[in-house]
Amino acid sequence: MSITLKYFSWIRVKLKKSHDLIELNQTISFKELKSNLILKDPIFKEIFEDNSVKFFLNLREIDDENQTLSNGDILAFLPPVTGG
Amino acid sequence: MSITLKYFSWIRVKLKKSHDLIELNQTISFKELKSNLILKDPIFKEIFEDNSVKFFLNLREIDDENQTLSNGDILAFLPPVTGG
Amino acid sequence: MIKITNKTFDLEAEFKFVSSDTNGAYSFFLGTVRSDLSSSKKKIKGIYLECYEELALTQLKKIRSKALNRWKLTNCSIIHRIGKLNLGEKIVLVTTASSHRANAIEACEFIIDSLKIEVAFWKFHLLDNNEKEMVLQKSLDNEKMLKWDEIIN
Amino acid sequence: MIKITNKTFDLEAEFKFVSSDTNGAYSFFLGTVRSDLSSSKKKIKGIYLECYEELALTQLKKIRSKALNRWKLTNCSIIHRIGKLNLGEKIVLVTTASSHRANAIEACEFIIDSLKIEVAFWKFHLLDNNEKEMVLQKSLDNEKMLKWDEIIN
Repeated sequence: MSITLKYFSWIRVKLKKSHDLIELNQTISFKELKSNLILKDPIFKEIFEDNSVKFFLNLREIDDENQTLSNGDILAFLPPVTGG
Repeated sequence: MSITLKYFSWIRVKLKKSHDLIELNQTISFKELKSNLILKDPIFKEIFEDNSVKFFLNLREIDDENQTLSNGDILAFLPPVTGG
Repeated sequence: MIKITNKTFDLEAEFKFVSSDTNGAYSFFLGTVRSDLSSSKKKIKGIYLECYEELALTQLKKIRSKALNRWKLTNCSIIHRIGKLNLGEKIVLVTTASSHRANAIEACEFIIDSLKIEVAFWKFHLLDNNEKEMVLQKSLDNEKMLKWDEIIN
Repeated sequence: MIKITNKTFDLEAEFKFVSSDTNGAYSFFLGTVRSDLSSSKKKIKGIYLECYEELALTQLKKIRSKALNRWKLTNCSIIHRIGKLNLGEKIVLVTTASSHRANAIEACEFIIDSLKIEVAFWKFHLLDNNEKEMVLQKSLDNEKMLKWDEIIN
């Protein structure tokens, strides 16, 4: 299954890309995905330790870290917004 | 000396005119003018008894009934405003 | 800028008059002629606005100065129509500009609230058969103005 | 109506979209690019607005619905620019329409306050040499939003 990661603001700048498509062999939780990403790139440690960053799965904020991810899901990384 | 009276809203409608030029032989106070006007036309009794009506002398609200009137003065009769 | 006029106005053009790179935040209040029933339950066809122009200009200038000072506005304009207006037509536009939005918004509300109970305009509803009906001041508008006394003084 | 666009807009045209004889009162909030110093004290040449468009549209729809219900608005529109903007350019316009002014004004302030801290837009200051500097969320905006929680819930 594949999941799209979308990066915004300083996360996009730091990762030097706006999105990633990741392929997985089995269903995982958001919590497990976080560990996987940190192993791949230590920048994700900084992102996940920043309490101001919000995570939206298919346009809804994640409120349970154990939520499992499905094929085609879009997970967005959102620093504090500054529009208007 | 002459004084201009300006009438607005229901006062203008009731008096069927927007202004009056009155000629006086001697200086009088606003209070005396009121008595004179009531003698001339009983409609003025209704106007002066209505606490919501304000009187402006040369664009300033009258706060002292004993204020004297001078030649060229403009005295305006203002019902509660309803603009905006 | 303060303007009392018998002509309509364009929002974009009025914005340009107060716009500047140093502002950042603008608040506008626009009042228009609302299709409604008069106090005698008749259908309103339009309104007629009477004004004591010299006095209204003086009063609006005072309100504008108060707002500029109290809310540190960078600009402020007030336009008010007089004469005969049809349903839907613009009556009044208050524009406030500031570097910060809360100031612009609060000042704009203060100005329209003040104008409604302090400035020499009188509204008449135009009904069928050329009948005119005087609009009465709303007690709610008076009460709303009282709250500003604490803020402004 | 909700619109996220890389084009500028005209206030009079946007007013026409929400205008109706039954409204009477309109409140507008307009935010523009302010010439200012960045957090590193450099002169700002413009801004760049990033957006997660699908999410921002969903979030704006929710805020708009809340405002329509809570303040009994007759109409409401929100327009927000994205992309590169020069000094003085319009960023955001919130328009609320109601039969009574206090509702229109309060709802308009609620919407812009909500947008500032809830909707997926990110601002960058454009400086000399194509340098971009991220704008930080203001703690004041967060505090301001807290007061609405009591009103809206």
